[in-house]
Amino acid sequence: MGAGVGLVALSTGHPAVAALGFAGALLHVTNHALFKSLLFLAAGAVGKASGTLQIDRLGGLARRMPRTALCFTVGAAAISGLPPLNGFVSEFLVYLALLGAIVSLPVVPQSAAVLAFAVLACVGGLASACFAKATGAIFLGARRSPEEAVPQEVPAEMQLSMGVLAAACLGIGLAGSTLIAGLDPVVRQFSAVSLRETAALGGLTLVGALSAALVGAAFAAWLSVRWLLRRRTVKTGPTWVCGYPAVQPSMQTTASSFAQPLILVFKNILLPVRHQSGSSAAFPAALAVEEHCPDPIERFLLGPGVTGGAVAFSVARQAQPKRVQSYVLAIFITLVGLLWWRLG
Amino acid sequence: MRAALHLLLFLVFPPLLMGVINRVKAAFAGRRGPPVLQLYFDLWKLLRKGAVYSTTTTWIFRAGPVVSLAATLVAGLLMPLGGGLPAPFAFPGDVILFAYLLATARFATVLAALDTGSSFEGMGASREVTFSALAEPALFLSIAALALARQSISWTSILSGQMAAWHLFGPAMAMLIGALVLVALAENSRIPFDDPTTHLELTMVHEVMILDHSGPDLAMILYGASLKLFLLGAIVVRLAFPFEASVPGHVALFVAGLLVYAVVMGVIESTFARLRMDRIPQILIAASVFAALAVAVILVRVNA
Amino acid sequence: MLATLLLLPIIAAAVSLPLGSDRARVLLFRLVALAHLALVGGIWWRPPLPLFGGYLALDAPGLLVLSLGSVLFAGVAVYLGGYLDRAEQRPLRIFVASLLLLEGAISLVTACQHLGLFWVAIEISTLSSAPLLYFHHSGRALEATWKYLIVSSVGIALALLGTVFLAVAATDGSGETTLWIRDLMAGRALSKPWLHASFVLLLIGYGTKMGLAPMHAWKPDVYGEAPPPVAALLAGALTSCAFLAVMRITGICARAGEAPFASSLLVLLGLVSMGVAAVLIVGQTDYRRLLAYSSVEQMGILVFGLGFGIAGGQGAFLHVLNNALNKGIMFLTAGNVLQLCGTSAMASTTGLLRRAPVTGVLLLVGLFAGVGLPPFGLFISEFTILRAALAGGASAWPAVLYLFFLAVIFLGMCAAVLPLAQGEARAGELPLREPLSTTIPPAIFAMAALVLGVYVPPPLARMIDAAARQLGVAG
Amino acid sequence: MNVSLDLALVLVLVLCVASVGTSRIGAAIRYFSFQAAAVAMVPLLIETRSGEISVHAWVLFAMTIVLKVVGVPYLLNRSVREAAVRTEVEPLIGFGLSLAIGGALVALSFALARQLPLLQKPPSDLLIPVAFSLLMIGLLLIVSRSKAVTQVVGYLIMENGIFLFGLLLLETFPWLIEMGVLLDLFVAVFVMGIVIFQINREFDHIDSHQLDSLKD
Repeated sequence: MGAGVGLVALSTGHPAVAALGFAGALLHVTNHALFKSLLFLAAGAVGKASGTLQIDRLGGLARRMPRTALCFTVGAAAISGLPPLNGFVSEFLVYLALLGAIVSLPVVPQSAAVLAFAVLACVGGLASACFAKATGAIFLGARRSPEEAVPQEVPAEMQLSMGVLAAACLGIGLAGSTLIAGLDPVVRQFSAVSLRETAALGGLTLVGALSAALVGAAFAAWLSVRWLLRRRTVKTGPTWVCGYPAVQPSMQTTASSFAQPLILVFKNILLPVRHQSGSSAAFPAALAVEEHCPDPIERFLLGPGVTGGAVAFSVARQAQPKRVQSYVLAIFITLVGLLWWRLG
Repeated sequence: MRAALHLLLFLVFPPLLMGVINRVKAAFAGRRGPPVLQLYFDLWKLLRKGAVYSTTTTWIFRAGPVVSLAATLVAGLLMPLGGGLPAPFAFPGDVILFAYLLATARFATVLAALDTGSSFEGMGASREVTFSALAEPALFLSIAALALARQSISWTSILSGQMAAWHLFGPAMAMLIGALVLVALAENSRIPFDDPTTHLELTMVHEVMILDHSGPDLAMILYGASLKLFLLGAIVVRLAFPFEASVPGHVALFVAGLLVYAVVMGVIESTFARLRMDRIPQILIAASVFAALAVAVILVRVNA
Repeated sequence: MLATLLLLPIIAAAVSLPLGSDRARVLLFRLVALAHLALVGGIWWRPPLPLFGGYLALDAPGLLVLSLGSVLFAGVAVYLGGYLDRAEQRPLRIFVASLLLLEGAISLVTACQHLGLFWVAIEISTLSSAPLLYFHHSGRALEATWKYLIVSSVGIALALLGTVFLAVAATDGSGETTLWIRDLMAGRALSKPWLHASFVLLLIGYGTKMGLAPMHAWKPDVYGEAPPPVAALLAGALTSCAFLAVMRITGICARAGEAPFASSLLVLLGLVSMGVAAVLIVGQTDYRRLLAYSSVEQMGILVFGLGFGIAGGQGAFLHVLNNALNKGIMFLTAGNVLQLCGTSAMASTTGLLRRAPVTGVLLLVGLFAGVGLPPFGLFISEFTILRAALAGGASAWPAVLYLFFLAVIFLGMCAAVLPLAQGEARAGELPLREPLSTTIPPAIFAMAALVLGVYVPPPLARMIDAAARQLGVAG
Repeated sequence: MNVSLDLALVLVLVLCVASVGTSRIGAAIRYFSFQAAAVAMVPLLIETRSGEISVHAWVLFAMTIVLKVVGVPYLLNRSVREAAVRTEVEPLIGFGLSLAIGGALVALSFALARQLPLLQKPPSDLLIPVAFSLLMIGLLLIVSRSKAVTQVVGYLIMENGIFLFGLLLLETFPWLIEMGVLLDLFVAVFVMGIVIFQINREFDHIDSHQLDSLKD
């Protein structure tokens, strides 16, 4: 989206907006590399420790694997573009480009920029929803899997690699204006204006500062709570579920139930597939409902397109001439055709 | 000096709003209702209490309220209060940082809710996430409209200074305020979208997420919620009352505006009932449409 | 130097006929092929003098096609020993003689500076390649030979007519005409309608020899039935000679100021060939027919490249070299596959990587080179042609179609060849013995393809530029 | 206006159209040999600027007579006799239709010829159109006949057309090329003869209609 805004701005002669767009796009590529690999490493760690990658059979891993949980949460927050981390910085640049486009570009790209702006916001919300679900279902709550597979924390070197990536995410988040020095030479190749003249300079420095402020404030609040509770009694007990006594892990919100309201909202885009079995009697002996959302693009667009193409090709192959007369006929027709077309 | 006044007003005033709203609802219900300063007493009481943590929770549960309060506080640093008090930090693009800080706060609260492992908190979290995903476009479209109208992308320059916007974009401003009010109601989980007073698990959204918090954590959450209400209110108030005045005049105007805002909020809460869960997305999409229309009108005006 | 180069194979063909044993004939063929390669090496080092009153002289394009031809012949010569040992024993008298005659004819084609003589040389090469197809004496081979003969003769006849038309186009006021490439390229006044007609006829005639669609139908039959080393020669060397012909007439058209006319036809036929190849490659079941369609596609790319002036010409010349190497790899490997597993139907042969590791690897290298993946030379040439198409062409549609067809062919080829190499070997199939002599030549070709992909040696680059300039309008 | 030349050309055209119409292979071969004879006459009838017929023309005349009028038909008849094939021909498209298409092709040839103006006057206005129609009908024969021999006849008729075109450049062209044409023609027919002979040994008939086992 960033590159798109950049190109549109270049075509309408607004180098400043273009510089922002390309800077955002390029920085996001690096950031994406960081937090996506962090999330995958964490997923690998979870897979190694618990033996399965089925989200509905995980849960409560944070107790046994606190450091992996921390890294995964940092990764999740980064990918959702939340402030103290690097995801936000690059998305911030793209937003700046979009806002710049909204303010200064001619009317048609302007309205496109407004649409893009709203869509990016909605996507940001959905991304944080998706990764909140992932973090919650995997690491938080009580363990859903049977007792014997007790997950252990992964060995140190795995944690180290994840830690480094998480630190990098936070580092870029707080880096602020130093990023400009890195980005500027690259962006200069795209647009004449240097990043320093655009809004990015002021923006990035303050974003870095305020992210630092956020981390500082959070730390201060953490200390104050600890200080407040030092003389108070801190008890632990079962989760207060409005008094319901027999709480089992399976009663927790699973990943699919967490996503269910969202699927409802986007029902006619996602087109969820629902399998229901079991009798519909008043007290059915066994009832099973399973619902999942296969990727609609693949199901309706790519699938039929490819199979259709393959069938068409094989039909063409069968219809191929096999006798030598038809070979010569082909030459004859080409000859007459071309002569007629070019001479007639 | 003005920054100090800004911080003081921002830190002290918000709990009063909650008190006013509850007082208005009580008046509607024909009862005296809790004293206006009730929230201050609650906060003071909670801060001096101990805390009970569930066995299934981890450090994330403790970090939830802390991070959400910190994020809301930093967001406050970006928001100018009325015409007179510019925000301590203002830079092009702070509108984005403001919105995403609120998103961070929400993310932290949701994670804390999921950590408890109770199905109610999970349900509340999933609803909160769904509604906010739909509210964000409305908020961002309003920001776009304001940016377009005021040709700037920083809260301070949008909201303070000569607000000559009314006569130029009259209708658009009205729609903007409508959309922003709806967003504020959704974000602060007021009646039409969520019921802050209920304890019936099936209906709660925001309340259920903070079920398991206690002591200082609960205090932080309540204080954070009031701050958020105050911030969103500041935007609406400044748009609703765009009059010019001297600095003290602005401050007085702003405080009065907020009180009116709180009363209006209370009136809305007592005259509406909570909507069915599947109606809420429709209302939020309506809010986005309002904001989009506002943008369209402003686009025409700006380019005409 | 040039005379020895041309006469050597023809004399050897004559000598090989009365030779006693087949083994001696194969040895003779190997010696001649390697000597031919050495001679060509010498020529690269010191360009030869024109011969026979200018009728025979090596210019840049001729030398390029000659060198790729002799490289292929050398590779096939080394390969032939191992192949013939395991093929069922047949008298080799005619086979080796026509192989040598083919090599002589190809050398003659590349050296011709007179279009009439050029046509005769192409005719000889066609007739000398016919017996090679009929080596296995099976019903299917006979059918392939018959079809090849009929279609090629029709093509050659049209080419002759085109040459005559060109001569008529070149007659000036005084009734004098010429078919010297030198004169025609020197911007001689050519009558437009005759030139157009001659270009159409020559393009269709030599296009049939190249296997351009819609005249391509003989290729799958011929390459499917011919013994793989012969198919390698046909696909690598013979088609390149036909390409040389098309290149020369495009140059003449360009010099006569008819470049747009020529390029519109070239681009049309190029895209049609790639389209037909794309449609017919997907879902192909026989490995050698798959290679035939890949050859049709490569010819389409070559002609497509020619349609875009000098820049496209550079890409085309680099492509003709890469194509020859690539066809060498794939057909010789096909020969190994055929002999290891008895059939070229892909359904019944899987898991080659396990059972015959070297052949499996070569198969994969051939596939990736053929489909134009980066480290190999074909990528560079296809990329140059694409750049030329985007820069030169009036509209971007040809380039878009070009890319689309390349993508479809990529899908079709990989879907067909990958299971061949990677699938699990069926139980009980023990690893197969791969004689050295049949695996070294394709390996050498693969190395050459890799080198060309990474580094084009300066003399070769200069030669390609010189050749491509012939397609330009000026000087 | 060289009347005798035009006469010869018209004769060639008529014989060519007749060969399309015939159903018997023997007749087709005979028509071809007559046609070849007429074609052989043409180089003699073309008045060269110098008035008398050049040696080159005589050599050509002799070559054509020996090869095309005598040699090739003998070979083809031998193949037909050996294959003991039913003489009549079943074309892929009916005779009426092939004649109609033949006529259309001749018309097309005349139209195309009009597009190709010559700098100096050709020996006869008919030369180019007739040559074109020979070419087209030769191709038509190859495409529409199923018997291998008829296809070869079609190929030879096409070769005649090209020979006529070659005559346009009678004076200026080195005779090397004319020789090349005749030689190649002979070799081509010779090889095809062998192949036909092999075919009937392999398939006990020379109907190339059956040759369609190679497919994808």
